[in-house]
Amino acid sequence: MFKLGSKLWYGLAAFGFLAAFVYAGASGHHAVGMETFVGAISLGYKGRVGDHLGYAVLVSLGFVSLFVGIVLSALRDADPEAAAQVVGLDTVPAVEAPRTASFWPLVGAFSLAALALGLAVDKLFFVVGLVGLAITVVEWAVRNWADRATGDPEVNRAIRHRLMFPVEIPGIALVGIGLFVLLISRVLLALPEVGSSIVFGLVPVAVLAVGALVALKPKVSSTLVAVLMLVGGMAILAGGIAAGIKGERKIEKHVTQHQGLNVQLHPGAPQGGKVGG
Amino acid sequence: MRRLRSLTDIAAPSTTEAGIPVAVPDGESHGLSHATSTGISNEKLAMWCFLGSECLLFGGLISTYLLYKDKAVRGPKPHELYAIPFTSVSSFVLLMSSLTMVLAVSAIQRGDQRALRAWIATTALLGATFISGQVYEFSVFLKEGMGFTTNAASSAFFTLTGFHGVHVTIGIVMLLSVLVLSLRGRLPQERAEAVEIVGLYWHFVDVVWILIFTVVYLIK
Amino acid sequence: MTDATATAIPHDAHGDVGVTAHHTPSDGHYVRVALFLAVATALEVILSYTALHGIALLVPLLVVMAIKFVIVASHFMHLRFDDKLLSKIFYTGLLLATGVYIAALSSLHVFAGK
Amino acid sequence: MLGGRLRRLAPLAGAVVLLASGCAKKAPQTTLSPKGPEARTIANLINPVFLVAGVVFVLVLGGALFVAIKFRARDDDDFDAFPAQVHGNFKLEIGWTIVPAIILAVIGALTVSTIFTLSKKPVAGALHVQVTGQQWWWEYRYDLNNDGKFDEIVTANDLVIPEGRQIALTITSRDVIHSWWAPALNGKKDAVPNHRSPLTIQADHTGEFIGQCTEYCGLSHAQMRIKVISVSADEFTKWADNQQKPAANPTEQAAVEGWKVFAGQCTSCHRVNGLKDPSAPTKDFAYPNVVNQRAGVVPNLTHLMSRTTFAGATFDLRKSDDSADGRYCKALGIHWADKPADLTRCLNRVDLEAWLLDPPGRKPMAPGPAMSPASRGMPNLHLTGQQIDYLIAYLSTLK
Amino acid sequence: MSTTDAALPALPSGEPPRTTRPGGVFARPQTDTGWRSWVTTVDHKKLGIMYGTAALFFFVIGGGEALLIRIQLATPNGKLLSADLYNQVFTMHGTTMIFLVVMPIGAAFMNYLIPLQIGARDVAFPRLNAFGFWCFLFGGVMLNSSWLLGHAPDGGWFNYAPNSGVIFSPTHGIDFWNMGLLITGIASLTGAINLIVTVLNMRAPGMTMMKMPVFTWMALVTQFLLLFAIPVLTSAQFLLMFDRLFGANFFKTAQGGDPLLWEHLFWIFGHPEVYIMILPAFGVVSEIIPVFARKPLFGYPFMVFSGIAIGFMGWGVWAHHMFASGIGPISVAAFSMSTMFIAVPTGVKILNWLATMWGGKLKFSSPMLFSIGLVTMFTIGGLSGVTHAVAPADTQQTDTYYIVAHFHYVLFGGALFGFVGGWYFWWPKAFGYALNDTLGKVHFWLMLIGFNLTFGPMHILGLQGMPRRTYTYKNGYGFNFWNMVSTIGAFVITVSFLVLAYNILASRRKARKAQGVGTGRLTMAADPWDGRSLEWMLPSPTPAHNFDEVPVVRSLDEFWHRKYGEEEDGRLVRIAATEDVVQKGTNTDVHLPSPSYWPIVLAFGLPFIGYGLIYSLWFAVLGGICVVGGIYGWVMEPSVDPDAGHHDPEPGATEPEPSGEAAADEEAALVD
Ligand code: HEA
Ligand code: HEA
Ligand code: HEC
Ligand code: CUA
Ligand SMILES: [Cu+2]
Repeated sequence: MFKLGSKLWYGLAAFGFLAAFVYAGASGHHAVGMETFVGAISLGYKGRVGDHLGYAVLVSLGFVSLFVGIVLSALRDADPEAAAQVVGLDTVPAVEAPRTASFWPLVGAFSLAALALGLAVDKLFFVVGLVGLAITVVEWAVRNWADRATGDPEVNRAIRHRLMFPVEIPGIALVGIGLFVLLISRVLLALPEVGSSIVFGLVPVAVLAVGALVALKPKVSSTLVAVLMLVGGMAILAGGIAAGIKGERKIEKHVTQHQGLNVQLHPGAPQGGKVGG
Repeated sequence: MRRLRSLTDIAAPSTTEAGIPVAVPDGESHGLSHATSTGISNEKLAMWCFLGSECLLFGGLISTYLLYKDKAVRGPKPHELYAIPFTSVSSFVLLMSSLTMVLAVSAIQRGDQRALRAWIATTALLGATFISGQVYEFSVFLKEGMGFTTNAASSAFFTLTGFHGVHVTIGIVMLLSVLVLSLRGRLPQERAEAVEIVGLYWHFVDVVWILIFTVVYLIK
Repeated sequence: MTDATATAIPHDAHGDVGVTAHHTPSDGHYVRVALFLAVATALEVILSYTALHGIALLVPLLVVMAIKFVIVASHFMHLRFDDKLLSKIFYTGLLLATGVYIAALSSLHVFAGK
Repeated sequence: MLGGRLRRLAPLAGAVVLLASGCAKKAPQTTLSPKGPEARTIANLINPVFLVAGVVFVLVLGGALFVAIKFRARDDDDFDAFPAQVHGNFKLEIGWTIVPAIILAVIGALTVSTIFTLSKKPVAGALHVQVTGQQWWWEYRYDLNNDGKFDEIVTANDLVIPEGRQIALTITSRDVIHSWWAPALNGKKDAVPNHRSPLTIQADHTGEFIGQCTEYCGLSHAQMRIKVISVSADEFTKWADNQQKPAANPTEQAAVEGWKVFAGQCTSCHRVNGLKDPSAPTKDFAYPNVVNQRAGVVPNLTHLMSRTTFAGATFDLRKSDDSADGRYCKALGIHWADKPADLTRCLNRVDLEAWLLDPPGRKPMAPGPAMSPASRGMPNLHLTGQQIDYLIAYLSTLK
Repeated sequence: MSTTDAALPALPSGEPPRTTRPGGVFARPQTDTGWRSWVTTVDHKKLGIMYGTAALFFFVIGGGEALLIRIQLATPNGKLLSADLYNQVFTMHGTTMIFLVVMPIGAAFMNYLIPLQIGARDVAFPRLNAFGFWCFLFGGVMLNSSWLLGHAPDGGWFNYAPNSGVIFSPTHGIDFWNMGLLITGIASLTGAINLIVTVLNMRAPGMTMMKMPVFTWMALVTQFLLLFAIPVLTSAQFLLMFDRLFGANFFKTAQGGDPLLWEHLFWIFGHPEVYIMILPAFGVVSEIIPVFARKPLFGYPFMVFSGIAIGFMGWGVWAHHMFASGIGPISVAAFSMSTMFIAVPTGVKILNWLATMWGGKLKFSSPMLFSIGLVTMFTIGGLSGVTHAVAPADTQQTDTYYIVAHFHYVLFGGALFGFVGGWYFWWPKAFGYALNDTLGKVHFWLMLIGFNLTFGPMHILGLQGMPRRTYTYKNGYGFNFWNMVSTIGAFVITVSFLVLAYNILASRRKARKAQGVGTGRLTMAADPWDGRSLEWMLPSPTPAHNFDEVPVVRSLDEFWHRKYGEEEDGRLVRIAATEDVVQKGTNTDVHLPSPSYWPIVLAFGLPFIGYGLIYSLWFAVLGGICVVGGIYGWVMEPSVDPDAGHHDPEPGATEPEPSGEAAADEEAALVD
């Protein structure tokens, strides 16, 4: 049902709306609050919207994309039989190499839109868009190529993995570590000094406890594990975001007395009375 | 035939060649490690050589720190800023990760995949926790006015602990790779040594921290 | 250097207490080692908070540190249970590092006046 | 084959002959003719070592030659008749482990005792001088009253010392590592920034001793020379008294013009002790407060004319550049300590003018973008010929 | 490479299987001819040859730089080079000769010979080996690219701080030096690990440590030195890099930085480094001399243990490069003593070589001449070394041409003489034809004379006080004559190497004609010199799989003892014809590690990270992707392509059975 083409459009639509929403708030000069929220949701009918032109363009983007997506879906996008019907062929064209579900179009659409948005709003969006686009191009290309490589989906998947895992595994691992580290360190920074040590001690204890539970009690159901992990993940995420909003605790600049090094300084430090250097 | 087999092999890895009864290069030797002249597998011997070599790398950085720890023309010196309780927790975290690492090795040696995964994941998370602590510590130091370029002592401090942090991070990536392999069923009991070798690296990173903690943090 | 021949001799442990190359210690053993290490670390921290200073602080700290180091290396890293060749290689590196760097630092007067 | 071997030895044989002849005149920087106790101590150590090395050299090379000739396979030999298969000889090998060890132990003992002899603290009556290397010249500061402060005399290029008296040098650097070396007096000592290294020298007699910076220190490492001038105690006192005087205001018209140029162009770096303001000749000159790392760490010019060389002892300040002894003006037949005033007539104007016209063109330097902290050396100030004439007139008053 | 003509089985999807490899990317390289075979090879022999070729290429560059130096210094006030250019030229000359010539020539010999001498199929980690080579090559190319990118390094080969800091060396030259050598350092480190494991683990049955050829022993010691010395340089280089690129304060003296830290770190590496350069050459001549003296090596155990002793003692002497730096009399005395005593084990080697020749039946073929050249010329250099070790004397000698004379005598007169002898010796084994002996002798005599003309006078110049690293000197210091002699000598050396170049081409042409093979493969007798160690058992050139059948070793000089027996009185008798004991090289059953793209991909990324750090981080991103992708691609790739030509299955062996849980080799190399 959801085939390649329509997905791209749905993605673009979703992004258009989201971007419009963000843009509405970001481009205003007022503090972001209920007003902006309502404004963005109500198409400016109620509440406040910042820059109207940009907002309108993005919302339109959303609507148009949504429309095209629906049309494509209705026309059974990329279905060979449908295609055959449309073109009026008697036989269905040869089966294409089997394809696996792909969410890359979605990501690509988001990235593209972020790119566009970035040009208007913030460099960050631009960079995110660029990176997203690059990833999409590579991943999508590889996948499409791999999907057609042989007639055997097993083999195709293997090929894809062989090419992409070398990049994906470390990439994802690094992003994961980065995220984890970022969140936890935000939490620690937000807490008072003693608190941070305590929380810092609690995290490993919790990790250890869960790890030990899973490892030592083979009876523990995988659902429980999944739930625990989910809860843990959510807790870290929430904590990190909350801490990020709250901001860091106040850290004083350290003042030091320097007796001065017994170093002969570089630019002709005065060396005594009688002789000018 | 030949070409296709390669592809199916990737999908369902299977083949190992019957061993030649002498030492053979590279991965070919796995499972045949007793065919080496010393009885130690190539990979393990290589890892130990590497660790021996790392001693001199870290030695150089630790010495640099010792030489410079009191050399600060401006800004605070590292040891004026240390929060020992916090760093003690860091040490504890890393120590415990060594424990979970060794338990992971022990698990795969028993063939207990579930425990293996649990312990590996725990180790990786503990490692990440350690890094979080380090990032936190660095941020605080920065706020307190001691950055990488502030003075000779601070440069030496950040370089040493930063190098260690990078080692830990590489270790985590290795652990996560092991985890993925295990989840994909590519890490049977016979391959326990692969985990053991990753473990060696991990423990080494821990051992270096033992040095850093005492020499850099505790000794003023 | 070991003088091993290529004819695979199963390398038995070298008379170590009840463990051989093929029978690594139990998990309980590891947990006990870890506990010991944790206690040693705590001891170090406590030491650093005592009134001790100078050489009186330095020596115990360094001793505990060395003990911790060796324990991790020999138990967690299995040096005790593995072929001695591995220990030789690793400790050669370690001792070389200790030697040259201490010599260099003393020639830079790092230890003077302390 | 033999011919080749002999031919190979020929240059070495020649070397020995040349070394023996020493030839200090032709080789002013030679390490082989010590002119002071420290250098002699070293020579007394190295000569026997050279001898031992020579003997080993002859034995090993001679041995190789002997073996090669004696045991060479002759064409008519039956190649399947093998020589006796000797696998080794434990006693012999232990022997040639121990014998060199003993020889070296002896050399080692001598070496160690010499090391400690040479690093003895200077005697009480020693003259203390601080030697500061910088790119690419040497600054000398004297501590005449022995108060630990090197503030009585500051000069450059020529290190003037009294003969027969021990000089305690403290060697350091302001930028990179240099090495101070006057081979006739002592071995080298590196000038390491943030380190102050002692070195004692002593000249047996009056005379000039040539040396050079020997630690690679960038562009003009080759032009960072050293000249030690040993003079009699009297002469030294005269010299020292003169050096401690501030500069007087110039009187001649050209020199006054030069003074103005100097105050305007040169004082952002150079210092002249007692310099007055040309527009208000009784007021002390207020040095411009420029942001320049090199300000004040370039040669002090107060007594420029009393020196025999300039710019890192690269150029002679006296016309008599073919004379090995720069203290005399050959053209006039006068001695600088007697009639310093007349020396201006003996000034090597050619090189000095060329220097002022384009310093980096005369000596490789990297003055860098105007006054930047990375500036190393003296920049081209684009002086006109007229300005240079005036400047030289002024500089000539700095006696 | 045999292909099967069995019918292709259908795929699960029912689609007929394709006969082409999908896309090509996954096709593991399989050729063993053509340029691609060189790019993707993991064969230690090919890599050895590549190391040698690249080193020769760099030798021409470094030699050209030497000639520039010599022309500049031929007369006083030389005008060929400016001070700035001269500084770059001597820096690059020293750096090139040491890191890109002598070390890799050593690596070439070790790569080629170690597996052969211990009876192994390849090194322990063939892909790592390939990776090492590419790191070396790309690092060297990156270093030299600085010539084209504005300014070459100008800090001298030991690059003392703070002269190498941004303030005093503001161009990117030093950054190139740093990055380039960090990358070649990776090559050395991986090579060290690889070869250590190879020697310890891959020995043929019966080959105990004390039955290994001396060359292999010296290589082992060398690799241990590399293993422990490289990281010291690496740490110093990181400090300098952080200083220059990220504003750290390690060597900024105004911030309290200590220039002596660099000196210590550099020389802690630097002195073991000089033994890294000489020990392989010692190993080479220890192989050559017995063959041409027709006697076993005198005192094998002493040779081995003196090598080990040199290796260990080499760690305790580094500060002899700092005698003038003001490190204080106690340090000076200690290092002075320790330095002198290195002459003891070295002397043992020299005298044992002479004793090997003593009573022998010396045949002066080219390899032997060069070996004797090493024994004598190195002794000269060693003796001047001992005169430096006398610290007070060294304060007169250091940084003069006397030092330049010393290290050229040990490096050129020692290492290079040995290596050139090794080329003549093993050339047939590697390339299937021998170099012309007469031309070889011409080469030797020209080189010996030119060498002594060039560097002999430098002793005199140094003692007369000529400082090194000066782009010019004045009239009137007595430097003129000997400098001119030295320059003439340098040209004689150049001619001698042109003779070698001619010899290589002419001998090959002649062999081609004689064998009538056109551009095809040359072959020749397995054992042209009546050799002693296992490599002479193999056909020349060595077949890809080395040994048809791994030999079981019973004694030192195993191959020799298969040919000759020793009677009671020590007289030799032939017990087998050479043809009967050499292998035919016809075995096709051998399963070899497969070629791979990943090593070169991975290594290719490294210089980009280097350029990135210097110019723009975007390059570094590219490089990083190469590196990370390379690592994982490598890890996931089986070291042996299951797909590669198995040739025929071993007689009796069945096709490998797919066993469900057996792991793929893919992760085998997780850590290699
Ligand atoms: C292959 C490289 C190599 C080798 C093997 C050596 C070997 C030795 N080197 Fe050398 N050295 C260098 C390469 C090498 N060196 C380089 C490149 C530099 C300069 C770096 C730079 O500044 O750019 C240098 C510099 C250098 C210095 C510093 C000089 C200075 O800058 O002031 C010193 C000081 O002690 C020294 C000493 C020695 C000694 C004692 C040996 C000994 O190992 C020699 C031992 C051998 C013998 C002595 C000969 C044989 C022995 C006998 C026949 C027995 C009988 C002998 C006696 C009883 C004496 N070397
Ligand atoms: C193995 C090392 C090695 C080798 C082989 C050489 C070889 C030579 N070296 Fe080098 N040298 C060093 C290592 C080496 N050098 C080091 C480490 C330094 C210190 C650097 C520093 O201070 O930082 C140094 C410094 C150095 C100096 C001192 C520079 C100074 O301090 O200012 C000089 C001066 O004459 C010199 C000369 C030569 C000469 C003439 C050769 C000749 O033997 C070269 C002969 C070779 C060739 C000419 C190439 C082969 C020729 C062909 C293949 C023919 C075709 C090619 C052409 C026609 C170009 N070298
Ligand atoms: C940017 C700084 C700078 C300025 C401005 C400058 N100089 Fe210099 N000068 C130097 C430095 C540095 C040296 C030492 C160069 C060397 O020998 O390497 C030097 C050397 C000299 C010397 C040689 C001194 C000696 O004893 O070796 C003379 C004479 C001299 N300068 C004259 C002048 C005059 C006249 C002017 C003005 C017209 C001037 N300088 C302007 C930096 C400067
Ligand atoms: Cu100053 Cu060289
Ligand atoms: Cu050395």
